[in-house]
Amino acid sequence: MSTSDGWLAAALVPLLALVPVLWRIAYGSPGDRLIGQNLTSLLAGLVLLLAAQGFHRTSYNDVALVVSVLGPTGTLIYARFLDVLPDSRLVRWTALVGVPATVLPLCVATGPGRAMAKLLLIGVLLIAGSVVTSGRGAREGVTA
Amino acid sequence: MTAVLEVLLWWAALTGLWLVLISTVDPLELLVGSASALAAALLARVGRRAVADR
Amino acid sequence: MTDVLIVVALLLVAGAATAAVLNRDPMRQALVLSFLGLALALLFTFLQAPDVALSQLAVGSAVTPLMILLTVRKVRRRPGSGDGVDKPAGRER
Amino acid sequence: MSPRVRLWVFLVGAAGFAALFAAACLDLPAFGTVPHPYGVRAVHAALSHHTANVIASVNFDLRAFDTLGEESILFSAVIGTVVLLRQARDEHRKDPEPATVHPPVRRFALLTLPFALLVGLYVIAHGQISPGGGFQGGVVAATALHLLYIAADYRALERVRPLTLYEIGEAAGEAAYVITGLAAVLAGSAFLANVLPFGTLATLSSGGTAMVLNAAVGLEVTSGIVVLLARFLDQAVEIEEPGEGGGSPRDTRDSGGNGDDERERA
Repeated sequence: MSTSDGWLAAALVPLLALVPVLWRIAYGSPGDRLIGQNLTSLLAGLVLLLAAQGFHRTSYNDVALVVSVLGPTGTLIYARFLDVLPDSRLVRWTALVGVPATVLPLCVATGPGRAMAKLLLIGVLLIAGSVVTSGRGAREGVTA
Repeated sequence: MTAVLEVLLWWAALTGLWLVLISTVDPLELLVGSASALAAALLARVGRRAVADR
Repeated sequence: MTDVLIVVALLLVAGAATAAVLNRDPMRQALVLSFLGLALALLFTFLQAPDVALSQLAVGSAVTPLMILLTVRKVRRRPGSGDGVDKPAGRER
Repeated sequence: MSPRVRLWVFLVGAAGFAALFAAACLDLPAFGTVPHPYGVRAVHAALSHHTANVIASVNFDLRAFDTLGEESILFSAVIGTVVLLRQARDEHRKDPEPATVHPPVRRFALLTLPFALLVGLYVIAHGQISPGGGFQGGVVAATALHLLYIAADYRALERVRPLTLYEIGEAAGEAAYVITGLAAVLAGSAFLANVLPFGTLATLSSGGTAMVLNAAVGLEVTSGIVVLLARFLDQAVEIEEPGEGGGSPRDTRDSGGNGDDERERA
Protein backbone atom coordinates (compact mmCIF):
# COMPACT_ATOMS: atom_id res chain seq x y z
CA MET A 1 0.00 0.00 0.00
CA SER A 2 1.39 3.41 -0.91
CA THR A 3 1.40 6.26 1.58
CA SER A 4 2.36 9.92 1.25
CA ASP A 5 4.96 10.54 3.91
CA GLY A 6 4.57 14.30 3.69
CA TRP A 7 0.96 14.23 4.84
CA LEU A 8 1.72 11.68 7.51
CA ALA A 9 4.59 13.83 8.79
CA ALA A 10 2.15 16.73 8.95
CA ALA A 11 -0.23 14.52 10.95
CA LEU A 12 2.57 14.07 13.46
CA VAL A 13 2.34 17.75 14.45
CA PRO A 14 -1.16 17.73 15.98
CA LEU A 15 -0.50 14.21 17.26
CA LEU A 16 2.53 15.34 19.25
CA ALA A 17 0.58 18.35 20.48
CA LEU A 18 -1.68 15.85 22.27
CA VAL A 19 1.13 14.93 24.69
CA PRO A 20 1.01 18.14 26.77
CA VAL A 21 -2.79 18.06 26.50
CA LEU A 22 -2.83 14.66 28.18
CA TRP A 23 -0.76 16.12 31.02
CA ARG A 24 -3.25 18.92 31.54
CA ILE A 25 -6.21 16.54 31.45
CA ALA A 26 -4.63 14.27 34.03
CA TYR A 27 -3.37 16.90 36.46
CA GLY A 28 -5.05 20.24 35.69
CA SER A 29 -7.86 22.10 37.41
CA PRO A 30 -11.45 21.28 36.29
CA GLY A 31 -11.46 24.15 33.81
CA ASP A 32 -8.10 23.11 32.41
CA ARG A 33 -9.25 19.56 31.99
CA LEU A 34 -12.29 20.63 30.05
CA ILE A 35 -10.16 22.80 27.78
CA GLY A 36 -7.92 19.79 27.32
CA GLN A 37 -10.85 17.60 26.37
CA ASN A 38 -12.01 20.20 23.86
CA LEU A 39 -8.53 20.53 22.40
CA THR A 40 -8.14 16.76 22.16
CA SER A 41 -11.11 16.26 19.87
CA LEU A 42 -10.07 19.22 17.73
CA LEU A 43 -6.50 17.97 17.31
CA ALA A 44 -7.70 14.39 16.75
CA GLY A 45 -9.94 15.64 13.95
CA LEU A 46 -6.95 17.31 12.28
CA VAL A 47 -4.79 14.18 12.67
CA LEU A 48 -7.51 12.06 11.12
CA LEU A 49 -7.95 14.36 8.13
CA LEU A 50 -4.21 14.41 7.45
CA ALA A 51 -3.88 10.66 7.95
CA ALA A 52 -6.74 9.99 5.52
CA GLN A 53 -4.88 11.97 2.87
CA GLY A 54 -1.59 10.30 3.78
CA PHE A 55 -3.09 6.84 3.32
CA HIS A 56 -4.90 7.89 0.09
CA ARG A 57 -8.20 6.76 1.57
CA THR A 58 -10.88 9.42 1.21
CA SER A 59 -13.36 7.15 3.00
CA TYR A 60 -11.31 7.59 6.21
CA ASN A 61 -12.64 11.16 6.27
CA ASP A 62 -15.83 9.70 7.71
CA VAL A 63 -13.95 9.14 10.97
CA ALA A 64 -13.00 12.83 11.07
CA LEU A 65 -16.62 13.72 10.29
CA VAL A 66 -17.83 11.75 13.28
CA VAL A 67 -15.19 13.42 15.49
CA SER A 68 -16.29 16.85 14.32
CA VAL A 69 -19.88 16.08 15.33
CA LEU A 70 -19.33 14.12 18.54
CA GLY A 71 -16.29 15.99 19.90
CA PRO A 72 -18.14 19.20 20.86
CA THR A 73 -21.04 17.05 22.10
CA GLY A 74 -18.71 15.32 24.52
CA THR A 75 -17.30 18.64 25.69
CA LEU A 76 -20.80 20.02 26.32
CA ILE A 77 -21.74 16.90 28.29
CA TYR A 78 -18.75 17.42 30.57
CA ALA A 79 -19.58 21.12 30.82
CA ARG A 80 -23.08 20.23 31.98
CA PHE A 81 -21.83 17.98 34.76
CA LEU A 82 -18.73 19.89 35.86
CA ASP A 83 -20.66 23.18 35.76
CA VAL A 84 -17.90 24.98 33.87
CA LEU A 85 -17.44 25.88 30.25
CA PRO A 86 -14.23 27.85 30.36
CA ASP A 87 -13.42 30.60 27.97
CA SER A 88 -10.29 29.46 26.17
CA ARG A 89 -8.31 31.54 23.76
CA LEU A 90 -6.03 28.56 23.13
CA VAL A 91 -8.82 26.39 21.76
CA ARG A 92 -10.30 29.25 19.73
CA TRP A 93 -7.03 30.13 18.07
CA THR A 94 -6.03 26.53 17.51
CA ALA A 95 -9.32 26.08 15.68
CA LEU A 96 -9.20 29.34 13.74
CA VAL A 97 -5.58 28.85 12.64
CA GLY A 98 -5.09 25.09 12.69
CA VAL A 99 -8.23 24.02 10.86
CA PRO A 100 -7.78 26.29 7.79
CA ALA A 101 -4.04 25.48 7.77
CA THR A 102 -5.00 21.81 7.54
CA VAL A 103 -8.14 21.81 5.45
CA LEU A 104 -7.14 24.29 2.74
CA PRO A 105 -3.99 22.38 1.63
CA LEU A 106 -6.07 19.19 1.72
CA CYS A 107 -8.65 20.85 -0.52
CA VAL A 108 -5.94 21.91 -2.96
CA ALA A 109 -4.60 18.34 -3.01
CA THR A 110 -8.08 16.89 -3.49
CA GLY A 111 -9.23 19.19 -6.26
CA PRO A 112 -12.75 20.52 -6.75
CA GLY A 113 -15.59 18.10 -6.30
CA ARG A 114 -17.68 16.35 -3.72
CA ALA A 115 -14.70 15.24 -1.65
CA MET A 116 -13.58 18.85 -1.32
CA ALA A 117 -17.04 19.98 -0.19
CA LYS A 118 -16.96 17.26 2.44
CA LEU A 119 -13.54 18.41 3.67
CA LEU A 120 -14.81 21.98 3.91
CA LEU A 121 -17.87 20.77 5.81
CA ILE A 122 -15.71 18.91 8.33
CA GLY A 123 -13.54 22.01 8.71
CA VAL A 124 -16.55 24.24 9.32
CA LEU A 125 -17.97 21.79 11.87
CA LEU A 126 -14.63 21.61 13.70
CA ILE A 127 -14.31 25.40 13.86
CA ALA A 128 -17.94 25.94 14.87
CA GLY A 129 -17.76 23.29 17.57
CA SER A 130 -14.55 24.63 19.05
CA VAL A 131 -15.60 28.28 18.95
CA VAL A 132 -18.95 27.63 20.61
CA THR A 133 -17.48 25.41 23.32
CA SER A 134 -14.74 27.91 24.15
CA GLY A 135 -16.78 31.08 23.79
CA ARG A 136 -16.53 34.07 26.07
CA GLY A 137 -19.08 34.29 28.80
CA ALA A 138 -20.24 30.72 28.29
CA ARG A 139 -19.51 29.92 31.90
CA GLU A 140 -23.01 30.85 32.98
CA GLY A 141 -24.25 28.28 35.46
CA VAL A 142 -25.99 25.25 34.07
CA THR A 143 -28.02 22.95 36.19
CA ALA A 144 -30.02 19.89 35.40
CA MET B 1 -47.69 26.90 7.93
CA THR B 2 -44.45 28.01 9.53
CA ALA B 3 -44.01 24.44 10.69
CA VAL B 4 -44.17 23.12 7.13
CA LEU B 5 -41.81 25.81 5.94
CA GLU B 6 -39.32 25.12 8.72
CA VAL B 7 -39.29 21.39 8.04
CA LEU B 8 -39.04 22.00 4.32
CA LEU B 9 -36.04 24.28 4.74
CA TRP B 10 -34.28 21.82 7.01
CA TRP B 11 -35.11 19.00 4.61
CA ALA B 12 -33.65 20.83 1.63
CA ALA B 13 -30.49 21.72 3.53
CA LEU B 14 -30.02 18.23 4.91
CA THR B 15 -30.65 16.55 1.56
CA GLY B 16 -27.97 18.81 0.13
CA LEU B 17 -25.68 17.76 2.96
CA TRP B 18 -26.34 14.09 2.19
CA LEU B 19 -25.35 14.70 -1.42
CA VAL B 20 -22.07 16.15 -0.17
CA LEU B 21 -21.38 13.15 2.04
CA ILE B 22 -21.93 10.41 -0.56
CA SER B 23 -19.52 9.56 -3.36
CA THR B 24 -21.78 8.39 -6.21
CA VAL B 25 -25.32 9.55 -6.87
CA ASP B 26 -27.99 7.08 -7.96
CA PRO B 27 -31.79 7.00 -7.51
CA LEU B 28 -31.72 4.71 -4.48
CA GLU B 29 -29.13 6.92 -2.81
CA LEU B 30 -31.36 9.94 -3.42
CA LEU B 31 -34.37 8.13 -1.98
CA VAL B 32 -32.58 7.01 1.19
CA GLY B 33 -30.95 10.43 1.51
CA SER B 34 -34.16 12.39 1.28
CA ALA B 35 -35.91 10.01 3.69
CA SER B 36 -33.11 10.37 6.24
CA ALA B 37 -33.08 14.13 5.74
CA LEU B 38 -36.83 14.22 6.36
CA ALA B 39 -36.42 12.34 9.63
CA ALA B 40 -33.65 14.69 10.71
CA ALA B 41 -35.67 17.74 9.63
CA LEU B 42 -38.67 16.59 11.67
CA LEU B 43 -36.42 16.02 14.66
CA ALA B 44 -34.98 19.51 14.23
CA ARG B 45 -38.47 21.03 14.33
CA VAL B 46 -39.74 18.88 17.21
CA GLY B 47 -36.56 19.47 19.17
CA ARG B 48 -36.71 23.22 18.75
CA ARG B 49 -40.32 23.27 19.88
CA ALA B 50 -39.56 21.08 22.89
CA VAL B 51 -36.82 23.46 23.98
CA ALA B 52 -38.78 26.62 23.19
CA ASP B 53 -41.97 25.94 25.16
CA ARG B 54 -41.05 24.00 28.22
CA MET C 1 6.40 7.22 8.52
CA THR C 2 3.37 5.15 9.43
CA ASP C 3 5.48 3.37 12.04
CA VAL C 4 6.37 6.67 13.72
CA LEU C 5 2.69 7.60 13.94
CA ILE C 6 1.84 4.18 15.35
CA VAL C 7 4.58 4.44 17.99
CA VAL C 8 3.46 7.92 19.10
CA ALA C 9 -0.18 6.82 19.25
CA LEU C 10 0.79 3.71 21.24
CA LEU C 11 2.71 5.84 23.72
CA LEU C 12 -0.27 8.19 24.06
CA VAL C 13 -2.54 5.21 24.72
CA ALA C 14 -0.14 3.82 27.32
CA GLY C 15 0.21 7.22 28.99
CA ALA C 16 -3.53 7.88 29.06
CA ALA C 17 -4.30 4.40 30.41
CA THR C 18 -1.73 4.84 33.19
CA ALA C 19 -3.12 8.28 34.03
CA ALA C 20 -6.63 6.81 34.20
CA VAL C 21 -5.41 4.26 36.74
CA LEU C 22 -3.49 6.80 38.82
CA ASN C 23 -6.41 9.21 39.07
CA ARG C 24 -8.88 8.24 41.76
CA ASP C 25 -11.73 10.72 41.29
CA PRO C 26 -14.34 9.25 38.90
CA MET C 27 -14.89 12.63 37.23
CA ARG C 28 -11.21 12.92 36.39
CA GLN C 29 -11.11 9.33 35.28
CA ALA C 30 -13.99 9.99 32.90
CA LEU C 31 -12.06 12.82 31.24
CA VAL C 32 -8.88 10.77 30.97
CA LEU C 33 -10.98 7.92 29.59
CA SER C 34 -12.27 10.24 26.85
CA PHE C 35 -8.71 11.08 25.94
CA LEU C 36 -7.82 7.40 25.95
CA GLY C 37 -10.74 6.71 23.60
CA LEU C 38 -9.60 9.33 21.11
CA ALA C 39 -5.99 8.13 21.29
CA LEU C 40 -7.19 4.59 20.62
CA ALA C 41 -9.28 5.80 17.68
CA LEU C 42 -6.17 7.46 16.22
CA LEU C 43 -4.14 4.29 16.76
CA PHE C 44 -6.79 2.18 15.02
CA THR C 45 -6.85 4.57 12.09
CA PHE C 46 -3.06 4.41 11.74
CA LEU C 47 -3.36 0.63 11.76
CA GLN C 48 -5.84 0.95 8.85
CA ALA C 49 -8.86 -0.12 10.88
CA PRO C 50 -11.28 2.78 10.47
CA ASP C 51 -14.31 0.65 11.36
CA VAL C 52 -12.91 -0.09 14.79
CA ALA C 53 -11.85 3.54 15.15
CA LEU C 54 -15.42 4.63 14.41
CA SER C 55 -16.82 2.21 17.00
CA GLN C 56 -14.40 3.50 19.61
CA LEU C 57 -15.22 7.12 18.78
CA ALA C 58 -18.96 6.65 18.75
CA VAL C 59 -19.01 4.91 22.11
CA GLY C 60 -16.15 6.75 23.79
CA SER C 61 -16.82 10.38 22.96
CA ALA C 62 -20.34 10.88 24.26
CA VAL C 63 -22.22 7.78 25.43
CA THR C 64 -19.66 6.41 27.91
CA PRO C 65 -18.92 9.81 29.52
CA LEU C 66 -22.66 10.47 29.84
CA MET C 67 -23.22 7.11 31.53
CA ILE C 68 -20.28 7.58 33.91
CA LEU C 69 -21.29 11.13 34.82
CA LEU C 70 -24.93 10.19 35.39
CA THR C 71 -23.85 7.32 37.62
CA VAL C 72 -21.53 9.57 39.61
CA ARG C 73 -24.33 12.11 40.03
CA LYS C 74 -26.73 9.46 41.25
CA VAL C 75 -24.25 8.04 43.73
CA ARG C 76 -23.25 11.47 45.05
CA ARG C 77 -26.87 12.44 45.59
CA ARG C 78 -26.99 9.84 48.34
CA PRO C 79 -24.56 11.01 51.02
CA GLY C 80 -25.57 8.10 53.28
CA SER C 81 -24.29 5.42 50.95
CA GLY C 82 -20.90 4.51 49.59
CA ASP C 83 -18.65 5.81 52.33
CA GLY C 84 -16.66 8.73 51.06
CA VAL C 85 -17.67 8.58 47.43
CA ASP C 86 -18.88 12.14 47.74
CA LYS C 87 -15.55 13.45 48.95
CA PRO C 88 -13.38 13.34 45.87
CA ALA C 89 -10.83 15.80 47.19
CA GLY C 90 -9.60 13.46 49.87
CA ARG C 91 -9.21 10.52 47.56
CA GLU C 92 -6.48 11.68 45.31
CA ARG C 93 -3.00 10.38 45.54
CA MET D 1 -4.47 -12.79 52.97
CA SER D 2 -2.20 -9.99 54.06
CA PRO D 3 -1.24 -7.29 51.56
CA ARG D 4 2.30 -8.65 51.55
CA VAL D 5 1.24 -12.17 50.55
CA ARG D 6 -1.12 -10.72 48.01
CA LEU D 7 1.67 -8.69 46.47
CA TRP D 8 3.84 -11.80 46.20
CA VAL D 9 1.05 -13.79 44.57
CA PHE D 10 0.62 -10.96 42.09
CA LEU D 11 4.35 -10.70 41.38
CA VAL D 12 4.69 -14.44 40.77
CA GLY D 13 1.68 -14.41 38.46
CA ALA D 14 2.89 -11.31 36.65
CA ALA D 15 6.37 -12.79 36.18
CA GLY D 16 4.90 -15.97 34.71
CA PHE D 17 2.66 -13.99 32.40
CA ALA D 18 5.54 -11.73 31.34
CA ALA D 19 7.71 -14.73 30.45
CA LEU D 20 4.99 -16.45 28.44
CA PHE D 21 3.93 -13.20 26.77
CA ALA D 22 7.51 -12.39 25.75
CA ALA D 23 7.93 -15.90 24.36
CA ALA D 24 4.69 -15.55 22.40
CA CYS D 25 5.71 -12.14 21.06
CA LEU D 26 8.98 -13.54 19.74
CA ASP D 27 7.06 -16.00 17.58
CA LEU D 28 4.75 -13.36 16.05
CA PRO D 29 5.09 -12.58 12.35
CA ALA D 30 6.92 -9.29 11.71
CA PHE D 31 4.82 -6.15 12.27
CA GLY D 32 2.48 -5.29 9.41
CA THR D 33 4.25 -7.29 6.72
CA VAL D 34 3.03 -10.79 5.96
CA PRO D 35 -0.47 -10.82 4.43
CA HIS D 36 -2.51 -13.19 6.54
CA PRO D 37 -4.05 -16.06 4.57
CA TYR D 38 -7.43 -15.33 6.18
CA GLY D 39 -7.20 -11.68 5.16
CA VAL D 40 -6.58 -12.56 1.53
CA ARG D 41 -9.52 -14.97 1.48
CA ALA D 42 -11.81 -12.48 3.28
CA VAL D 43 -11.08 -9.77 0.72
CA HIS D 44 -11.70 -12.23 -2.08
CA ALA D 45 -15.01 -13.37 -0.55
CA ALA D 46 -16.13 -9.79 0.06
CA LEU D 47 -15.48 -8.75 -3.51
CA SER D 48 -17.19 -11.84 -4.88
CA HIS D 49 -20.29 -10.76 -2.92
CA HIS D 50 -19.95 -7.17 -4.21
CA THR D 51 -19.34 -5.73 -0.74
CA ALA D 52 -16.85 -2.86 -0.92
CA ASN D 53 -16.21 -2.69 2.82
CA VAL D 54 -14.53 -5.99 3.67
CA ILE D 55 -15.21 -5.51 7.38
CA ALA D 56 -18.94 -5.31 6.73
CA SER D 57 -18.69 -8.45 4.64
CA VAL D 58 -16.91 -10.27 7.47
CA ASN D 59 -19.42 -9.03 10.03
CA PHE D 60 -22.67 -9.49 8.18
CA ASP D 61 -21.90 -12.15 5.61
CA LEU D 62 -18.98 -14.45 6.39
CA ARG D 63 -19.54 -14.34 10.14
CA ALA D 64 -23.12 -13.18 10.33
CA PHE D 65 -23.76 -15.75 13.06
CA ASP D 66 -21.08 -14.16 15.27
CA THR D 67 -22.72 -10.80 14.81
CA LEU D 68 -26.07 -12.26 15.82
CA GLY D 69 -24.38 -13.25 19.09
CA GLU D 70 -22.95 -9.77 19.55
CA GLU D 71 -26.28 -8.15 18.82
CA SER D 72 -27.93 -10.42 21.36
CA ILE D 73 -25.32 -9.42 23.96
CA LEU D 74 -26.24 -5.77 23.54
CA PHE D 75 -29.93 -6.64 23.51
CA SER D 76 -29.74 -8.58 26.77
CA ALA D 77 -27.45 -5.99 28.35
CA VAL D 78 -30.04 -3.31 27.69
CA ILE D 79 -32.81 -5.52 29.09
CA GLY D 80 -30.69 -6.18 32.16
CA THR D 81 -30.20 -2.44 32.68
CA VAL D 82 -33.92 -1.81 32.27
CA VAL D 83 -34.67 -4.41 34.95
CA LEU D 84 -31.98 -3.25 37.38
CA LEU D 85 -32.64 0.47 37.06
CA ARG D 86 -36.44 0.31 37.14
CA GLN D 87 -38.36 2.46 39.56
CA ALA D 88 -38.75 0.52 42.79
CA ARG D 89 -41.96 0.54 44.82
CA ASP D 90 -40.51 2.72 47.56
CA GLU D 91 -39.15 5.33 45.18
CA HIS D 92 -40.95 8.29 43.79
CA ARG D 93 -40.52 10.31 40.68
CA LYS D 94 -40.08 14.05 40.81
CA ASP D 95 -40.20 16.39 37.89
CA PRO D 96 -36.74 17.18 36.62
CA GLU D 97 -35.66 20.70 37.39
CA PRO D 98 -35.54 23.02 34.40
CA ALA D 99 -32.06 24.11 33.46
CA THR D 100 -30.76 27.42 32.20
CA VAL D 101 -28.37 26.95 29.33
CA HIS D 102 -26.18 29.58 27.81
CA PRO D 103 -27.93 30.72 24.58
CA PRO D 104 -25.01 30.06 22.17
CA VAL D 105 -24.67 26.55 23.56
CA ARG D 106 -28.40 25.99 23.15
CA ARG D 107 -28.40 27.26 19.57
CA PHE D 108 -25.35 25.18 18.74
CA ALA D 109 -26.85 22.01 20.21
CA LEU D 110 -30.16 22.57 18.40
CA LEU D 111 -28.36 23.12 15.09
CA THR D 112 -26.06 20.14 15.55
CA LEU D 113 -28.96 17.84 16.43
CA PRO D 114 -30.25 17.21 12.87
CA PHE D 115 -26.70 17.13 11.48
CA ALA D 116 -25.65 14.50 13.98
CA LEU D 117 -28.72 12.39 13.23
CA LEU D 118 -28.06 12.66 9.50
CA VAL D 119 -24.42 11.68 9.96
CA GLY D 120 -25.54 8.70 12.03
CA LEU D 121 -28.02 7.60 9.37
CA TYR D 122 -25.35 8.13 6.70
CA VAL D 123 -22.91 5.89 8.57
CA ILE D 124 -25.60 3.21 9.00
CA ALA D 125 -26.74 3.33 5.38
CA HIS D 126 -23.21 3.12 3.94
CA GLY D 127 -22.03 0.32 6.20
CA GLN D 128 -21.34 -2.03 3.29
CA ILE D 129 -19.57 0.66 1.25
CA SER D 130 -17.41 2.79 3.54
CA PRO D 131 -16.11 2.45 7.12
CA GLY D 132 -18.87 2.28 9.66
CA GLY D 133 -22.09 0.35 9.81
CA GLY D 134 -25.10 -0.35 11.96
CA PHE D 135 -23.35 -0.23 15.30
CA GLN D 136 -21.24 2.88 14.75
CA GLY D 137 -23.99 4.85 13.04
CA GLY D 138 -26.56 3.68 15.55
CA VAL D 139 -24.57 5.04 18.45
CA VAL D 140 -24.08 8.37 16.66
CA ALA D 141 -27.81 8.63 15.92
CA ALA D 142 -28.69 7.84 19.53
CA THR D 143 -26.19 10.45 20.73
CA ALA D 144 -27.82 12.99 18.43
CA LEU D 145 -31.09 12.69 20.31
CA HIS D 146 -29.34 13.42 23.59
CA LEU D 147 -28.14 16.75 22.28
CA LEU D 148 -31.58 17.89 23.43
CA TYR D 149 -30.52 17.18 26.99
CA ILE D 150 -27.51 19.41 26.37
CA ALA D 151 -29.56 22.08 24.60
CA ALA D 152 -32.08 22.29 27.42
CA ASP D 153 -32.83 19.67 30.05
CA TYR D 154 -34.30 16.25 30.59
CA ARG D 155 -37.85 17.51 30.20
CA ALA D 156 -37.22 18.62 26.62
CA LEU D 157 -35.65 15.28 25.82
CA GLU D 158 -38.58 13.37 27.32
CA ARG D 159 -41.04 15.28 25.18
CA VAL D 160 -39.53 14.04 21.91
CA ARG D 161 -38.58 10.57 23.05
CA PRO D 162 -41.48 8.11 23.05
CA LEU D 163 -39.62 5.41 24.95
CA THR D 164 -42.08 2.66 24.06
CA LEU D 165 -41.35 3.17 20.38
CA TYR D 166 -37.64 2.76 21.03
CA GLU D 167 -38.24 -0.38 23.07
CA ILE D 168 -40.24 -1.78 20.16
CA GLY D 169 -37.51 -0.65 17.76
CA GLU D 170 -34.89 -2.52 19.73
CA ALA D 171 -36.88 -5.74 19.69
CA ALA D 172 -37.76 -5.27 16.02
CA GLY D 173 -34.09 -4.84 15.10
CA GLU D 174 -33.14 -8.03 16.89
CA ALA D 175 -36.09 -9.88 15.35
CA ALA D 176 -35.34 -8.60 11.86
CA TYR D 177 -31.86 -10.09 12.09
CA VAL D 178 -33.14 -13.53 13.03
CA ILE D 179 -35.93 -13.37 10.46
CA THR D 180 -33.47 -12.50 7.70
CA GLY D 181 -31.46 -15.54 8.75
CA LEU D 182 -34.52 -17.78 8.74
CA ALA D 183 -35.62 -16.41 5.37
CA ALA D 184 -32.37 -17.76 3.96
CA VAL D 185 -33.31 -21.19 5.35
CA LEU D 186 -36.75 -20.93 3.72
CA ALA D 187 -35.05 -19.99 0.45
CA GLY D 188 -33.34 -23.36 0.60
CA SER D 189 -29.94 -22.29 1.93
CA ALA D 190 -28.22 -22.20 5.31
CA PHE D 191 -29.13 -19.95 8.27
CA LEU D 192 -27.95 -16.38 7.56
CA ALA D 193 -26.57 -17.35 4.15
CA ASN D 194 -26.33 -14.50 1.64
CA VAL D 195 -29.23 -15.35 -0.68
CA LEU D 196 -30.21 -11.92 -2.00
CA PRO D 197 -28.88 -10.57 -5.31
CA PHE D 198 -25.51 -8.93 -4.71
CA GLY D 199 -26.16 -5.74 -6.71
CA THR D 200 -23.49 -3.42 -8.10
CA LEU D 201 -20.30 -2.96 -6.11
CA ALA D 202 -20.16 0.24 -4.00
CA THR D 203 -23.82 1.20 -4.30
CA LEU D 204 -26.41 1.26 -1.53
CA SER D 205 -28.12 -1.89 -2.82
CA SER D 206 -24.91 -3.94 -2.90
CA GLY D 207 -23.99 -6.75 -0.57
CA GLY D 208 -27.20 -8.79 -0.52
CA THR D 209 -28.22 -9.72 3.02
CA ALA D 210 -25.22 -7.81 4.43
CA MET D 211 -27.15 -4.64 3.67
CA VAL D 212 -30.34 -5.89 5.37
CA LEU D 213 -28.55 -7.20 8.45
CA ASN D 214 -26.61 -3.95 8.71
CA ALA D 215 -29.85 -1.99 8.76
CA ALA D 216 -31.32 -4.32 11.37
CA VAL D 217 -28.30 -3.80 13.62
CA GLY D 218 -28.57 -0.05 13.06
CA LEU D 219 -32.18 -0.05 14.26
CA GLU D 220 -31.38 -2.25 17.25
CA VAL D 221 -28.36 -0.23 18.37
CA THR D 222 -30.02 3.17 17.96
CA SER D 223 -33.06 2.12 19.97
CA GLY D 224 -31.03 0.11 22.48
CA ILE D 225 -28.68 2.99 23.33
CA VAL D 226 -31.62 5.39 23.69
CA VAL D 227 -33.38 3.00 26.08
CA LEU D 228 -30.13 2.40 27.99
CA LEU D 229 -29.43 6.11 28.45
CA ALA D 230 -33.07 6.74 29.34
CA ARG D 231 -32.70 4.43 32.34
CA PHE D 232 -29.53 6.15 33.48
CA LEU D 233 -31.11 9.58 33.04
CA ASP D 234 -34.24 8.52 34.93
CA GLN D 235 -32.14 7.36 37.85
CA ALA D 236 -29.87 10.39 37.93
CA VAL D 237 -32.45 13.09 37.31
CA GLU D 238 -35.94 11.89 38.18
CA ILE D 239 -36.11 8.99 40.59
CA GLU D 240 -35.63 9.70 44.25
CA GLU D 241 -35.21 7.15 46.95
CA PRO D 242 -37.13 7.40 50.21
CA GLY D 243 -35.27 9.87 52.37
CA GLU D 244 -32.49 10.33 49.88
CA GLY D 245 -29.38 10.86 51.93
CA GLY D 246 -29.61 8.24 54.66
CA GLY D 247 -31.95 5.70 53.14
CA SER D 248 -30.90 2.08 53.03
CA PRO D 249 -28.73 1.57 49.99
CA ARG D 250 -29.94 -1.04 47.55
CA ASP D 251 -27.59 -3.41 45.85
CA THR D 252 -28.51 -2.53 42.33
CA ARG D 253 -27.69 1.11 42.82
CA ASP D 254 -24.25 0.70 44.15
CA SER D 255 -22.62 -0.38 40.93
CA GLY D 256 -21.09 3.04 40.44
CA GLY D 257 -19.46 3.12 43.84
CA ASN D 258 -18.46 -0.50 44.26
CA GLY D 259 -15.08 -0.20 42.62
CA ASP D 260 -14.15 2.65 44.90
CA ASP D 261 -15.34 0.91 48.01
CA GLU D 262 -13.32 -2.14 47.22
CA ARG D 263 -10.26 -0.05 46.68
CA GLU D 264 -10.77 1.63 49.99
CA ARG D 265 -11.12 -1.60 51.86
CA ALA D 266 -8.11 -3.07 50.12
